[in-house]
Amino acid sequence: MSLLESAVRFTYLSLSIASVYILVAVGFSIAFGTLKFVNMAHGALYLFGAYIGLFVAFEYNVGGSLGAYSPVGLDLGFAAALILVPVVVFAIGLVMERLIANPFYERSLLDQLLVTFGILLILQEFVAILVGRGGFSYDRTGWATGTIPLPGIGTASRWRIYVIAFTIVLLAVLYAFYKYTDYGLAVRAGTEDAEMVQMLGIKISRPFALIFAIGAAYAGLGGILGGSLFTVHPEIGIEILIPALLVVVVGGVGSLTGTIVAGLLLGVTFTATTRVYPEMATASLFLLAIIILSIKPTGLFGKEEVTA
Amino acid sequence: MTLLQTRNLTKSFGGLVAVDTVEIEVEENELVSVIGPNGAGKSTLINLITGMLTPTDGDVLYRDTNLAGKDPYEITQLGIGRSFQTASIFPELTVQDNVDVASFAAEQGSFTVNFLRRRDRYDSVRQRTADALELVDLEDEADVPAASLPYGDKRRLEVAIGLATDPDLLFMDEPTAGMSPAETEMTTNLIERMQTERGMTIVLVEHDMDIVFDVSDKILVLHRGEIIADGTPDEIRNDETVRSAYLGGEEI
Amino acid sequence: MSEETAQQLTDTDAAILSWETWDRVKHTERFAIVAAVVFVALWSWLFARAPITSELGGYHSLATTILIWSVFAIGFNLLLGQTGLLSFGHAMFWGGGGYAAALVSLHVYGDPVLMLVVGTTFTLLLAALTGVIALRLHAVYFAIITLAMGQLLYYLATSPLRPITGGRNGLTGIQLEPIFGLVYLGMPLPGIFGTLWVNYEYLLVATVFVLVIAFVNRIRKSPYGLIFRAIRENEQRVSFVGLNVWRYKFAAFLMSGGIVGLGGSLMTIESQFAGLGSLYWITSGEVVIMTVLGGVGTLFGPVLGAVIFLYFEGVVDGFPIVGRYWLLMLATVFTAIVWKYPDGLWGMLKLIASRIRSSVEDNP
Amino acid sequence: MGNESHTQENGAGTASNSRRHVLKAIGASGAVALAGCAGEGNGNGNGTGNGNGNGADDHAPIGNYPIEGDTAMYGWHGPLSGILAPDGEEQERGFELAIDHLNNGGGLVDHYDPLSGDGVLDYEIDYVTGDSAGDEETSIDNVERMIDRDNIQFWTGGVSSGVCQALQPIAQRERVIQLTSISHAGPITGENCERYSFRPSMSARTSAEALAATLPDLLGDDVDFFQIYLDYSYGISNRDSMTELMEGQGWNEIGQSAIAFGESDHSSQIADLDEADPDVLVFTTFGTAMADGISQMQEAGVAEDIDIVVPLLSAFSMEPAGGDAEGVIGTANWHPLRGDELSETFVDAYMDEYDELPGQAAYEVYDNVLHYSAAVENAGTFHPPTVVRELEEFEWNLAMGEMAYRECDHQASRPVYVCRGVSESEQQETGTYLELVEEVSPEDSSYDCDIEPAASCEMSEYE
Amino acid sequence: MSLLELEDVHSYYGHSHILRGVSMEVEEGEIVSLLGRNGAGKTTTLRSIAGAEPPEVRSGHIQFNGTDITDLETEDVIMSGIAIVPEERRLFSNLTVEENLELSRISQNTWNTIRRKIGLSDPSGKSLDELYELFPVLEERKEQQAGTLSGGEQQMLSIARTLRLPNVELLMLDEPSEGLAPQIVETVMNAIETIAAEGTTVLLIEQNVQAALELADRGYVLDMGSIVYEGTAEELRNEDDLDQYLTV
Repeated sequence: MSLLESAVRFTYLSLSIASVYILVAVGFSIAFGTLKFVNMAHGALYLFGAYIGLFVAFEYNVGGSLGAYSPVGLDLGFAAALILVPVVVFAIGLVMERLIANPFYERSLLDQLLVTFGILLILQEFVAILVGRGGFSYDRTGWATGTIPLPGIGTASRWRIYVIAFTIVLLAVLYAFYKYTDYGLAVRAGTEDAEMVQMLGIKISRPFALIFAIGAAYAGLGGILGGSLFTVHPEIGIEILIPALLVVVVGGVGSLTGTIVAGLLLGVTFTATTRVYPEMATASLFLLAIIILSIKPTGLFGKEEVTA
Repeated sequence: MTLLQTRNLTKSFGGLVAVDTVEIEVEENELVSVIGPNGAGKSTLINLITGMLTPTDGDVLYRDTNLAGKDPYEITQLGIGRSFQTASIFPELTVQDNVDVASFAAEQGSFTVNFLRRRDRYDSVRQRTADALELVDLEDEADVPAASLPYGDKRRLEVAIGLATDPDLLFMDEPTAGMSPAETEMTTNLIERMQTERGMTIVLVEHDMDIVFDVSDKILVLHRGEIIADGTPDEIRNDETVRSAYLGGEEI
Repeated sequence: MSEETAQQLTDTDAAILSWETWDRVKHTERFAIVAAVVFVALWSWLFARAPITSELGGYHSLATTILIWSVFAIGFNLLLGQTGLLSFGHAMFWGGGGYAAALVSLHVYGDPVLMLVVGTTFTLLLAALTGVIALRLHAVYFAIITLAMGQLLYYLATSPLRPITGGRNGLTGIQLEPIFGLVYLGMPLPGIFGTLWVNYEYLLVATVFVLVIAFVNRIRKSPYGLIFRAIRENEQRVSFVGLNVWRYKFAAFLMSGGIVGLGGSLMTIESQFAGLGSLYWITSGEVVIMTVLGGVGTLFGPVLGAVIFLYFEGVVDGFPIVGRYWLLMLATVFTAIVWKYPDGLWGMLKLIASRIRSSVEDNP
Repeated sequence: MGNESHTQENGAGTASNSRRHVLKAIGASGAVALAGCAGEGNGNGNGTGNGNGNGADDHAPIGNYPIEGDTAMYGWHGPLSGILAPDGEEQERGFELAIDHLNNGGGLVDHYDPLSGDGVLDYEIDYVTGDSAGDEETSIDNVERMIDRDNIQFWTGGVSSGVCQALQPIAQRERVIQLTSISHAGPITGENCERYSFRPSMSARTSAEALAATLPDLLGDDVDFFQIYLDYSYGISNRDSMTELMEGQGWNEIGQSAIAFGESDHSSQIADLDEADPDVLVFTTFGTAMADGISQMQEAGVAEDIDIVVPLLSAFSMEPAGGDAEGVIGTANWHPLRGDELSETFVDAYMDEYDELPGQAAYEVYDNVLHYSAAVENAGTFHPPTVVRELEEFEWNLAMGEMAYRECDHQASRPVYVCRGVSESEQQETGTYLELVEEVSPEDSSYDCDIEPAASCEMSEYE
Repeated sequence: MSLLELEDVHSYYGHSHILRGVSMEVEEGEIVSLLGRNGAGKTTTLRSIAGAEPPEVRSGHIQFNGTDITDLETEDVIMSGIAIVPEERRLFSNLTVEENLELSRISQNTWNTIRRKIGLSDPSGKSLDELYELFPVLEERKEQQAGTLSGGEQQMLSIARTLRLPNVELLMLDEPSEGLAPQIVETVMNAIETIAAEGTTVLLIEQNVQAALELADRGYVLDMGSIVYEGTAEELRNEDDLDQYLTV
């Protein structure tokens, strides 16, 4: 394999991993930075995204209490899942903001963290009870499998390229939301000074709920993309939470740029370590986080520590 | 003898110069008040001297020690105490425990290895706490959780904590804000007693001009980060620059 | 308090008849120790063998395991409950102590006391190293960096250090020698002692448990206890009364790590195994759940939390049908407790007790 | 599950526990002194002494022997949560079915002479189960509970090799017999072997021997192969066995790449694989990791012209992989469509009860319960050392074919079933993920006691 | 009927009793000044009116335009026609000048926003052009981040953004002259005068007594959480006793 092809492969592998991290971390970071809400249950949104996508797109024989009704699923195809999942998880996000986040905005970070961690466990167990603890993997139809020829270089994995492109589009949409819409403007202002936004006559709870739900929808999409790259089982919500948390704090809480940069950094580190020292691939993420936080305790783009 | 001296003390936040080449001197056993309109830089000045902020430029000399760059606990151990503008107390601890924290710091320094010694065996600490509580007249509330005190009492507790650190020089940031007239008067008396009976040097930041003009030996007027006047209460009362800084130029 | 006498402690009639006596006694140091001794003396028997209570399905080795995890939770709580620092990486001390104890028994000598000493010493060193870095951060950042450190150690133990740690398989074949060459831990105790405590192993665990309670209780009553709580409530003010906050936090971190390491070494002695699971972050999460469930900042709350958690994991787990849902049930209880009773079950019990008491006092 | 029993003889726990620990500590000589102690314990138990209990045979108390009352407890312990759960759930069903047949007749019990269908010896059999969650610490706690509180005579079940190895010392320490299942790592019947632990299922080496005997016929003689393996004892055992035995067949290993345990991203190993460009990939992994790996290979377009061999194939890997695993070759302990009469009997009984086709996991545990019970019947006692000695020369021939334990390492010499993954539509149709390709005889799948891993086995004591 | 009416308002910060029975009125078209030293309760009065929390208004009533607004949420108070220029300006420093202004266009209610956009709107606030005409310096800086403005520019922006709110009948300013150079103070005061001249009622909270009374029609003096004096600007200027409440 040519050096160039290796480099290309390295790039799309890093980026596709970074994509999943970023999509999940973005919503967590928004909730943390803007609403001052630590939401461990964010992992459940990834879990829901992956499972809902799975059962929208295909049919499966399942275990758990739904096992008797096997096969379960709508079998609408992968593209339908990509459209439906964000809508459904968005709605779940709205409910979560109302029922879980809202009563806890005034409580301490520690209480928030613990309660949402408990909720994550509850939701995970519900999924396991419904469809069993076994794993599933996404089938991919023709348009998503195989390779794309890169003239003069070689080939690249088609699906990984799609994942990256899809993530870039989603991030652009998020950026446009922040930059060009009234609600985005209100959220940016509200991040700085929520009370002042209210003093301009804006019911800040609405844009906040909206951005929370958008973050949820992104985690749900992360669930489909991550689910399609890896397998889907009830513990993926808790598993993705750790790299997502690392991305958030390494990037700096509340900074969209920070989240993206940290996601890329972790993606590249992971891929690079996998090449030279695969046993330490995951460990390298933790090492990187320790080093960066020791040098800059607020993360790369963090302005201040969120205490309270 | 000069106890505290700042040289060229400057602090800027981004483009804003909050404290601009300030030079002050505080003599031993003097009561100095710092006044000035909102946003004049009074709090920043105190924060610079007591180590909460690091100066952008300049030095703070205390008995020939340069305080710039030292941590708050080191500065406190050198004998500079401080009470805060908002009641900075330990809400879930009892009143006695609140003051005990400071008494331990005064008795045994910034850190000791005594985690196996019961704290009710430290008579000197108890004595120091009792003295401080007596001074602020809170001895009857010793076993009450601090959070349940009325606001004025919290402020007095705050002062008691400052006192128990055994300072030679005490910075007091608006000690009477939010107090009733009676409490204010008590606090004023307390400040005077600290100066006369304990020989403490006191730097007072205060908005209540009655108190300032009543108790101060010297008044410093800060306006937009600079010292614009410096003198006895009478000198300040008649200073035109001061009046205009406060009132906008014209006598009412 | 110096006048407290054994009379007051044993004279339970007086304690019950007079609230004043009770209020005075319950906060004394000796009361805590006596309570701990009475608890461990009866615990295994009540849990595993007594008529009626053992019908709940307890068994002796779980009783022992619960005491060991209680040591873990008490040590963890010394940091979280006293100074307010939430560590999500305390498994590194638990597992670190466990591995150190296992290694000394495999390569040097398997005297349980030596294992405890080496395990605890190693953990203290580990805490010193990690504390220097982690204590610069606050709140969620502190939680994350401790999580990262714990996970780093976990992955190091998994692969690069496999020759030492045994990797995924852990360390097996740990042989215990008699303590000081005299007493085998597996040796049964005679007569009534056998009925109560079964064997010397339980006696060792119970002794460590009581010592840890006494130690932590003493810390709480020392200047450190006061300063730790002051740091939790208002760190800035503590430094402005002239105390070196960093050093006190470091001391709390060391003591907490050391106790947890002691517990981890004990676990190795009990299970004769040291494995990666003990270093995994889920273990850190479990001790957080236990401590918070029981009652953050209380002396006995973490013990209560450990009892409940391990009862669910070890007994409810085996129940027909509902057993499958033990984690769901536990997570639900946990969430509800944090939601409604931030002071945990211990706090809830105290609240209920004080309500009952005030109603009793109102209607004599 | 409704008939699970958890009622225990109160008071007996102390005595039995003491017995075990004292025996471990001071050896057999102390046991005599303790017999009286045990007797005291019985006094406040339920008191319904049984003729087959203390009095019937003259063995000293050891482990959970003697049994008090007229019920003997069996244990199953395996993963009901975590990624290994699909096999664990099957095992638990097989286990419960076996207990039912032991007590009430039916299934293979009716076709196996030593067993009566009316309990074992004169005891009725009751059982307990526990969820290992695939985690070593949890497993130790659970098995201690089953031994200590529930007084099990033996236990079986499990999937993870790590869990299995953590439990082996407990079997030895407590003198309670463990029959492993599925766990494939070499050291279980190698350096980690214990007197009280037996492996009726395949080892990595057994599988490799069987594959070496069949793969050249299936995939060709002059083959370049590459290995991707899970970097822990299961993966390493398989890797070493495959390297040695396939090279012995004239195959040529052209590279290796390790996957860290718990890692679901295989992109880097796939890159290595792509660069090496072999004919065959030996992919030693399990669970969702296998599904991840295969789906990622397909996605990267490297799987098309490479044959994939996964040495151990079972539900926990095949279920998540779905149709992706079509064509993957590997070994299994048993196959439901093997076609012999006994397999069909079992399949029928299982289908009656659970309305689905059993996999190897279900049968293996079923078989373990039966052949352990048969050994007890032959020995005439539950006395653990006696039963161990019986098992060490035990031979049986049920649905898996000719089986026999070896005394040297407690590994069973046994047939191995080489299987291949089928397409998703066939899965739906037949109800099984695998088709049977070839049955390899015990002679062709066994290895001598003086080669690894058996050579490293130093067997521990009986009492 | 007065435009704004406070009737025996008691407000608390936690346990601290800050406003101890404040009663005052602002008539339509007036400029009223609320004077008092730091800590007297001026800002607490403003926050009580605005429905901001803290403080908690435990007793008393606040009426605006005949409606009781005591328990309304802040955004509803604003939408009923009260605009606030808070102490220390509280601009969104990472947003550009224009974005700061645009924020005021978004109302609490999405449907209102849509209605205004399609021309069915209620009388709206000033357009950007009108604002830039009033404060030309803001147009020059419109792409700049608000945090980079000078103090005077920031104050103008803080006032300008309230003018973009729809329906402002009462403008409340909290120490608009704080920390500003005298000539800038004058510019700011002139702007307030212009706004008042267009018919907006103004409630001005000031420490700068001189500047405040030059502008105001009437004034209240607040001390220790109670109104201790009220009168016309003229009366206040001539009242010597007030010194003790206001300054050195």
